[in-house]
Amino acid sequence: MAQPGTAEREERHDDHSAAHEADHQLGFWRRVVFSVDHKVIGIQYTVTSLFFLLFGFSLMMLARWQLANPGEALPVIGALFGASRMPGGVMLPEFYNQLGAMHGTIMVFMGVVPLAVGGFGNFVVPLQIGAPDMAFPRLNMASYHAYFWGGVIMLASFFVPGGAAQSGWTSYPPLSDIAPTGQTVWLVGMIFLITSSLLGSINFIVTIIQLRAPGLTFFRLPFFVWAQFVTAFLLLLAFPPLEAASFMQLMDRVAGTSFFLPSGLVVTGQALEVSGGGSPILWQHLFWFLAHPEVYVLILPAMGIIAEVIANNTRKPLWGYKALVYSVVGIGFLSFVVWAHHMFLTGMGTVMNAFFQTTTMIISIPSVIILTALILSLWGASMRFNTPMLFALAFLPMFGIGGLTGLPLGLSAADIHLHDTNYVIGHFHYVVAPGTIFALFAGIYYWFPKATGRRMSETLGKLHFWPSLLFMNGIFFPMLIQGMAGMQRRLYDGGASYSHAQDVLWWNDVMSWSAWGLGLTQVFFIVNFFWSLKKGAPAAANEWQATTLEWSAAPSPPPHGNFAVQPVVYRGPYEYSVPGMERDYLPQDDPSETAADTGSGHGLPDPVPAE
Amino acid sequence: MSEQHAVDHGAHHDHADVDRHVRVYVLVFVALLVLTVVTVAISYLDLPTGPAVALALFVALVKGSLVACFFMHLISEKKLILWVLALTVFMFLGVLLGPWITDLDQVKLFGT
Amino acid sequence: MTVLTFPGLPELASAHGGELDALIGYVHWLMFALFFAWGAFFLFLLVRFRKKRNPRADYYGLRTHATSYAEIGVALAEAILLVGFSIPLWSARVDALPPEDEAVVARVIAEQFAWNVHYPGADGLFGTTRVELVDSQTNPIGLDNADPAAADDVVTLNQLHLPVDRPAILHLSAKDVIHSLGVPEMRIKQDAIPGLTIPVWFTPTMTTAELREATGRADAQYELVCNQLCGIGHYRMKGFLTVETAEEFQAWLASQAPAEGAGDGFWG
Amino acid sequence: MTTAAIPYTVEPRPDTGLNNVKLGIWLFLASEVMLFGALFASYILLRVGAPPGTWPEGATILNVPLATLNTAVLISSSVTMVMAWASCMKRDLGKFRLYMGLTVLCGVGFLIIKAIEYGAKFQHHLLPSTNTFLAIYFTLTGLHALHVIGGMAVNAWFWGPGSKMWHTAHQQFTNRVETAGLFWHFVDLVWIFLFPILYLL
Ligand code: HEA
Ligand code: HEA
Ligand code: CUA
Ligand SMILES: [Cu+2]
Repeated sequence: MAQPGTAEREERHDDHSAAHEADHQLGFWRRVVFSVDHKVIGIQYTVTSLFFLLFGFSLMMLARWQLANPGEALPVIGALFGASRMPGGVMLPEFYNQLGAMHGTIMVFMGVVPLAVGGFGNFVVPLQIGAPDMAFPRLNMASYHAYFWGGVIMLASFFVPGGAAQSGWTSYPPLSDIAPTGQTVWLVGMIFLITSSLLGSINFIVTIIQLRAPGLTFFRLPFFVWAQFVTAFLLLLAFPPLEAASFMQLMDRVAGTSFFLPSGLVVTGQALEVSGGGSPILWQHLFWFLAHPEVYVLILPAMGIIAEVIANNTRKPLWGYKALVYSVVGIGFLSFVVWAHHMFLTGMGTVMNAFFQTTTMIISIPSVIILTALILSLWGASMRFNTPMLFALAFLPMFGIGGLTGLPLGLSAADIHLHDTNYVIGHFHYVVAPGTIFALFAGIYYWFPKATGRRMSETLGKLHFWPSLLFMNGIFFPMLIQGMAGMQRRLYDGGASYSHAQDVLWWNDVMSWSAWGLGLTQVFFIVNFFWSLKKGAPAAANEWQATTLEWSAAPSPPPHGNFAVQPVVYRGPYEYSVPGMERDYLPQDDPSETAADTGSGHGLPDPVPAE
Repeated sequence: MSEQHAVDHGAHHDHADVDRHVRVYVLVFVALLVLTVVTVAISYLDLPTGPAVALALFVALVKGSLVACFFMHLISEKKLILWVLALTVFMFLGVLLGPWITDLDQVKLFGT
Repeated sequence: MTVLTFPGLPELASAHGGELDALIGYVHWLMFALFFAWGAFFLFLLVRFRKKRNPRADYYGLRTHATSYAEIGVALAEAILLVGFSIPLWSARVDALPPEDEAVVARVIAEQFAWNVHYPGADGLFGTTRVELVDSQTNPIGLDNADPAAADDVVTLNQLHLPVDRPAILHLSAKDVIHSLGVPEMRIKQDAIPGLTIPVWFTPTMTTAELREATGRADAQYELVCNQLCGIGHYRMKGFLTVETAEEFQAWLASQAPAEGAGDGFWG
Repeated sequence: MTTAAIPYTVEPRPDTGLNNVKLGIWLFLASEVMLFGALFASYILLRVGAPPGTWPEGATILNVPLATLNTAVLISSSVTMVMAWASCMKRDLGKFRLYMGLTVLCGVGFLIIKAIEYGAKFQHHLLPSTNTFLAIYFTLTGLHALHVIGGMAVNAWFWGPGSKMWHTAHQQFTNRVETAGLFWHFVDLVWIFLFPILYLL
């Protein structure tokens, strides 16, 4: 609420601040912990969220043991979790539910979003638009700290009596209203995380609108910036309803209100002592009003990264830049009117049901267009298969599977059979794991040299990529098969006791082994990451012969203030292999003559949109 | 246009201009007080729910617009901000009416 | 049903399920077509336009917009699936309930972690149920004995019996938290939401015995599964659906001791 | 402090005609609109969902005269706020102090009256847990009160220590007062809707 205050305090120092005060004049705290430099904050976000990703993944590697071997003691480490979680190494159902709920929460709100938006957005956007920093550096720092403490609170919830939240990442009441203390902590944590995202989104929108370099019109923005721009609006307008809902659930839990509790509840034989009169469905509306846009928050920045990497490694302009931009904007709008496709089976009548099915089908079209444009961008390319490119290319079919499996879910009649089965789990993991996570890996391999001034090892990179691709499919494709057979999700026994699941049970082993294999594979990445920090080969300023400002106009790593001189932009973002130039890339800020004749592209597609 | 420009461009500002605005502020202030009395008065008529709600919301809407347009200077605000607000209004209506309309189409509501 | 029916679906044992399976089939074949078409093209591009094969990239790339037609095609296909199948199927589920006198009507009241089934009995009237009367052991649904309509009511735990080839209407509700009743073979699923009572209907076309033949598993059975996370026992919230001939069904119903307790009830 | 010199913190960017803070505050208000929007949506859903006759009319429980007074207080604070800003424009520090001071005082008054209302409710054991109407009443007004406190804090700062900038960077100070004003008017605006919805309907 004190945000305007923050905004005020924001630029109080700016006017006094000397343009390029060097970092090393500051102590450790100012430089690292309380830095207001977007690059430092971006790296803070990146490292923190990578840690959370690994943690969230570990939760599921643990849960997958129980799914593969229901009721069997987990050797060696099992016992370490204590009698309240895994007595004698055997996992308790309540702990399994905690793992599921926290995995979802951590991956979405503490892993992917902070990495994609907080990490890449913070580090790359100002550089790509030729800005010295974010518009509100102090606010930026505040966002990170809100995120950090939100994360700490979430982790702490594992240690409160009764353990962490265990009502799913969706936290549907009444279950979540009557759940143990962990749920309260979850709500508080969420409020921190939401606040962080809100402050961040304001910062991004203002930065992108106000701080673009001279000549950098909207249709000259790198696609990544567009993706971040739309994402910021989704966060800005979709998160507040969940914040409101979290307040209400908090009231239900601590102040005894009945926002989500109807009259006449009987829990374990006892009538619940509440006023009643609430509506459980209200929560679902408010939750999904956020959570559907949220899923596009998970994918749009990823698509942005993919576009950058593909353009750079095909050495040619993206195919249909404008179509991409319009599609991403269209997705942004539409994502606010499809939320109830998660609620088809709450007793919806035909009319609203038809409405939400239709919007859901419509929103799939822009995604098809984006995928198509990205694939067609490969035509006529001169592809370099370096590690970032490999992850970027793999993203396309993987997202394809994830997206396509969204269609049967979007058709409510088909959803009757598939709702809340592992098919849903398979669907969205294909988009978020081999989809988004791969895109994030691509981004790390791509921008690591810029951020650290050192290259990552290609060998380790490829050792990381191929097994990851294999195992990802090993985990998630079977989910589609199990779901098709009707196996429910969130089953502590992995479906072992169900008649209809018998034929597909054996897949559980495949999936679990793949998950552990995937975990092992990440060692290549972690080693590569830390080894390259120290020992990686020094990187050139424009390591990838790229056209966008972060590469062409700033050294690696960029100094405080980013650019020695304010870059000026003369053309669109992806002027690769321009005819009549022997150098195969023409940076946005290169004033050379060829600029003129590539001004607004000739022929199809229009590579540099007309101004 | 109004003093907005002057402010934005930090140019020097002629007081007469401000004074004109101050007069407007006072008028708006009076209008708001009157309308407040009006809403309360209406509520004592105990109209049937429908009209009562409509009327109360209408008055509130008028009051709100007065504050937004004059105190918050929206009438003379930059296009960009009006666009942001237009988008917001769209989403606001979405979150306000979406759940309700969906709920009206419930297969069966118990107790109602 | 048709050649288009998609592999990997569970046995089909309900009248409406065929159309539903067809829809799932059609959309998946569409998905396959798209994926493999794009996939093949994608692989071709990877080979054809690798650096070794194509040292210098072409600034203009593909010069046709033919793909726009592909996109329009996808849109059309989706529109057909939507208007031609999904929407009608859905309205058949929620709007076209069979008349109650032609159907077997029962209430299913979900609780952590069991399914209470309540038959109206011979008089076809559900006895009154009231929260105050609920006793987790003796009277799980709070049936009011005082109500004459309750006298012949049958209340069972996790046991739903239905006659084959006769429509069944289940009035679904919940006592505590949200559950979701599913019977995969019947292609039905419906959330059970406290405070609401939602009807779900279907016509079983295959008895449990026939199911066992079809699957070749002596232990195969229809199960009432819970699809919505409802607490620590969610995974074991399982009931049993026995589909049998009309005679067998009547016999079973008679054999059930009329539950104590009974007009119109709290649970719907 | 090190921050690179960030453009358009005071003077507007030519093509948008806005400075960063102005755009920032409006975006923040946009998110606030969605926050209260969701709560209003909840109000609607709970009210139409309530079994007939179970939803109490606000007036029967709540104190309309007090709330009317409070509305007047908040409206006045809005006009004094905008006057304070006008005084910045006219570079009249004395008037600025006066109006800003009044604004803060009105805020205090509003909170006191609210506190009295709350107290009365609690005495009669009318708590958030009593029924969903009171639940949404306390949630909405409580959240609104938090906003009032936040706005007051900012305003008080400009009235006191913050006003140092009056001489050092007048234009920027004026912008900030305008920004704080926008937030304050929004808080007023929210109340303008809360009042009839909760008390009169
Ligand atoms: C990044 C996240 C993300 C994305 C992008 C999507 C995208 C889509 N989702 Fe998904 N969805 C989730 C994350 C996501 N979803 C999550 C997390 C859940 C579960 C929440 C929970 O319950 O816990 C969920 C659940 C979910 C449901 C609810 C299911 C249920 O609970 O019963 C539905 C229903 O309509 C749905 C539909 C869709 C649709 C139609 C799309 C469309 O936008 C997809 C459009 C894309 C395409 C159509 C692909 C096009 C590509 C090609 C054609 C080319 C192929 C390429 C090659 C071969 C190279 N999703
Ligand atoms: C962004 C979202 C996201 C992501 C990326 C993932 C990734 C993964 N998920 Fe997750 N999952 C969810 C969101 C996500 N999940 C949600 C919302 C649910 C539903 C929860 C609910 O039921 O309520 C769910 C549920 C869910 C289930 C079902 C649980 C159940 O139904 O009971 C399973 C089961 O296998 C699973 C497994 C996995 C696995 C193996 C991965 C793997 O792909 C993990 C991949 C991760 C990595 C490869 C880590 C990368 C990071 C590093 C390597 C760190 C390096 C560190 C440094 C360098 C410092 N998930
Ligand atoms: Cu009941 Cu899950
Ligand atoms: Cu969705």
